[in-house]
Amino acid sequence: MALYSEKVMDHFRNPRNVGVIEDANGIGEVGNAKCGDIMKMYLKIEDDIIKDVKFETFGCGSAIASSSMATELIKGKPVADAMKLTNQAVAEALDGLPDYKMHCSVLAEEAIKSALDDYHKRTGE
Amino acid sequence: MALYSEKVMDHFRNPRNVGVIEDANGIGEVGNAKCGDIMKMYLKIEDDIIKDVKFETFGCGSAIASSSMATELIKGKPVADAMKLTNQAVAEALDGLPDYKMHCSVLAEEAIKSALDDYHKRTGE
Amino acid sequence: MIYADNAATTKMSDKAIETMVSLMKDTYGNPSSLYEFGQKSKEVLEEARLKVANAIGANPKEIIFTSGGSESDNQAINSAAKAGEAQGKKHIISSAFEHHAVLHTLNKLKKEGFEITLLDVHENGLIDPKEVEDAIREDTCLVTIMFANNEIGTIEPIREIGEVCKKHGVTFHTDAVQAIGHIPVNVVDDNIDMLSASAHKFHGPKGVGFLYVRKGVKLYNLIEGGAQEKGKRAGTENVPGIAAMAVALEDAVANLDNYSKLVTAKRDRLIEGISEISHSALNGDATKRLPGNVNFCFEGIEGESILLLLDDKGIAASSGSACTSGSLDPSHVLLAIGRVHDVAHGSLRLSIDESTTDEEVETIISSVKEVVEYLRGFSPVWRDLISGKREFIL
Amino acid sequence: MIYADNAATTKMSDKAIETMVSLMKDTYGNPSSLYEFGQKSKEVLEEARLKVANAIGANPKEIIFTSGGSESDNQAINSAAKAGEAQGKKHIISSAFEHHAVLHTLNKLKKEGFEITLLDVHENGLIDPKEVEDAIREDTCLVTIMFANNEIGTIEPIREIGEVCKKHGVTFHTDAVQAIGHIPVNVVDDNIDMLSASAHKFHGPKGVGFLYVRKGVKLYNLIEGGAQEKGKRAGTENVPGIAAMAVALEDAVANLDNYSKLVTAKRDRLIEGISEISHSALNGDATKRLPGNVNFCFEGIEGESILLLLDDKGIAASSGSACTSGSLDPSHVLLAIGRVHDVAHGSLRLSIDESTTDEEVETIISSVKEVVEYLRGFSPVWRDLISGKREFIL
Ligand SMILES: Cc1ncc(COP(=O)(O)O)c(C=O)c1O
Ligand SMILES: Cc1ncc(COP(=O)(O)O)c(C=O)c1O
Repeated sequence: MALYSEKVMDHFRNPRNVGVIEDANGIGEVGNAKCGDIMKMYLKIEDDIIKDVKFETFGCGSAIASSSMATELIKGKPVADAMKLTNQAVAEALDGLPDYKMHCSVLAEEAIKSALDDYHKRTGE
Repeated sequence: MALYSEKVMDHFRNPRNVGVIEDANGIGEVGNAKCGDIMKMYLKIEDDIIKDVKFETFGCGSAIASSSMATELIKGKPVADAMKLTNQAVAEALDGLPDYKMHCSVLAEEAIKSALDDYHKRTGE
Repeated sequence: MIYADNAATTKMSDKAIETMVSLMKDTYGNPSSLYEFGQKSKEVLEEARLKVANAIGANPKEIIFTSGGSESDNQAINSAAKAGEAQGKKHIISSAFEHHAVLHTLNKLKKEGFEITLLDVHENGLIDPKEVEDAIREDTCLVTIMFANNEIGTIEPIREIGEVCKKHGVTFHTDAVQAIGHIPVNVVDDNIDMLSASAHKFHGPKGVGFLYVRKGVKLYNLIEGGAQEKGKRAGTENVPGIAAMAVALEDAVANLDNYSKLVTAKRDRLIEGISEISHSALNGDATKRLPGNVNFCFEGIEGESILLLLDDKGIAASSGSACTSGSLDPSHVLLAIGRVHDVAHGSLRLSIDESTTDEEVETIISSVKEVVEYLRGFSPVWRDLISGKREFIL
Repeated sequence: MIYADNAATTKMSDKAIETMVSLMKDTYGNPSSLYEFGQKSKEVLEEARLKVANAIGANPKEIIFTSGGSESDNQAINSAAKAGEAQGKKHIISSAFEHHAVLHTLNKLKKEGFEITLLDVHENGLIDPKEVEDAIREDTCLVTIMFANNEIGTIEPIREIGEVCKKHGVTFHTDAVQAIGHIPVNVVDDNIDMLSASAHKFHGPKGVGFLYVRKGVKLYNLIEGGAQEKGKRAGTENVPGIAAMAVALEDAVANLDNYSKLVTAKRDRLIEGISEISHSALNGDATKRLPGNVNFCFEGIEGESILLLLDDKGIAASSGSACTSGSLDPSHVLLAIGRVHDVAHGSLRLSIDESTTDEEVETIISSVKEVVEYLRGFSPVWRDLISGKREFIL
């Protein structure tokens, strides 16, 4: 019984879509350092499709894994689909998170939503 | 660290002077079954000398050993010496008793004293 | 040595020792640590919890590991008292012959303003569930009755007592230290809310035990600190000891039927043989008793001297509870079943197990006979009894 | 595996394991039993008590065996509180960075009407004896200050604090769980009234500890029941565990000088190497600290992810107290020495011992550097720090 599932550890060890998108048209940052978790999401949206997504995360193993998984779940998807992303979906895709780490998946959902909000604001919708 | 000294165990296992003196001229009984210890001493005194002494004891290991040792300490001694027997002397002769078993040596002293009293009463002194 | 003091403590099973040693050597990580090496310990810990839970029909989440039976008893009773006090309920029902871990805790609570009713255990050492029901009041917060008595081995009607408590909504704790691993126990069928157990009584290690607390029953800490055991019992977990306990319990429970048949037969032969001694009496009900427990009173002699002479003959036995030896008072258990002081002083407990051979049983019988006869031979009390100066009680 | 979490728990010494196994197999008698086989256990128990007493300059009669550091802390503090309450004294002085076994017990007492003063531990993690003196009042019944901190390893001026307490007639307890076996402790010279220790912190078994209580200091039970430990701690004694603890402690204390020299050198090399990481800071005084303790904060990253990556590299380390991992709050110890939340989250504790090789030390240093750099590489906080959007704290 490891602390985390294999999936969590895989996404923690080899996080997908790490980094910055210089010409992102949707950026969101949630959490705060005081609580020990900050997630920043960069979106490149074209024709209502999430062409690219990258993240930066300050946080624990499950925060990093949740960010990574969240980007995978929305990459290449229509914005409308990304809007429907839930923290449960993130946690499930990771084969579960310990109860006291569920807030990490919540943060990932919020980071995506925040970046999408930013995109909508920028595009004036 | 056995519970009792070798001496105690020796006197418990092979008590000296066990039994009854049919023509005793001094008999003493102390203690009560309720408290778990009864000692009975039989003395045969001639010319102020304790010619013979025997005991019966209902009680724990140290009660039996204390009775046995007490009889040894007074056997063949003048009555005056026997009167001076102390519980400390009994306990010391046994190479000591656990604190919570010291009352057994007290009982032995009292049993001897009680038998001597009886002798004195009988002889009208 | 013929070891006939299994009620005091048991020899660890080989499997329990092996489990313990292997974990001490290779799995010493702290189960609260994040790294794999610590999580391996956590895994062992949770496996042990599952085994323990299965052994008594509980859910693993309902098991708290402790340092033994005394701690479990203290935590259960103090906790129920605290929960009761919060609701203005300060009455506790127990029995007169509980273990000191229970009685002394109740005494402490008494000083703190709780009212304690100690039920009669009758001559046969059995509590009447009807009397439990009669004793329950509006302000009763706890009934604590032992599953089996440690001195005279009587098995209480726990299921019925539990039923009564359930009916009246009163928390029911049972000190099952002597029962677990020796007779079937199922916390659901037996209507138990809290249960205490100690590993060294069923061939597990010393210094390890557990407390079962039914889901929904409020538990307060006895030991505050780290978040171990879901915050209910602080202290770095004794993983090797806990795992060894679980293994020992698993084996004991798997073997219960066999154990019961084998040991009961030997017990009954012991009772039969020793009963031949005149003016002796079995303490506690003859059939509603633990498979391995034999307890007698012998008139006219005292218990310690019996033990020491049996020890000389290579037999390890006890007179009443091991914890109270060294005390001058006769056993509170024997007094509770109505034995008068004189007789209560002359008691002998033999607690055998599966490893006791038939030959050993016969040796015990003949040795006890010899020792009793020898001691009566120079007992002034016995002399008075046989000469008619004193009346026989037994 | 490079084990660098000795402050959480240690590997048992071979001698401790051997002692334990041999006793579990051959000396399982109950020390409270009369027969020779039980008295043999009693002998082992008292030998262990003597060894433990010798190791801290106490009298064997002043040693009570418990199930570990948490139990010892709970008993000592609750006992002093009870004794204080009896005299109308309900004020206790402690520090802000005690172990939870102390702090949670104090919290419980607070709810029961005690007033608790938690002293500042300052930036370097050291308590000022003068401030202890200033805090003492007419109604102070206890000062409880840890000997060495479990997270940042600072060693408190115990002798001076003890002196102050003595002067004012206030009972002084110290949680010496991290100190015993690691640095010299002498209860007489150090003016200590009560002291808690736990075997698994000095290569002894888990689930065993002791409490030193100076002659004349009143002790109340935490666990009521049998007459074991002079009636001060009920429960069948874990003789094998206790003897193994005594052996481990004896060896640790005999080897203290050597240990201190060897381990301190390795610790200082670790500190030196890790300090090369920019925007990092050692937590706790650099010299008044346990020989094996290294604790750093790294800006811009979070502790758990450091640990997991170190674990991948085969290094077992900790972030704050093992007991509190799983919690979301940063360590109360780091907050107590003034680290702000942001920085306190990014902490790493390495606790080494004699068996840690120089090669392992270098591996740790390079691994920590790699991991910190890697995590900072995609930390939005770090990005803000280096881009000047956020100000560096360290
Ligand atoms: C300073 C301190 N006090 C108390 C304890 C509690 O000890 P144990 O876990 O053995 O009960 C620990 C260790 O966890 C500690 O480091
Ligand atoms: C019925 C009963 N309860 C409680 C205990 C206490 O268990 P421990 O000594 O393991 O704490 C015992 C054994 O001594 C017992 O027989």
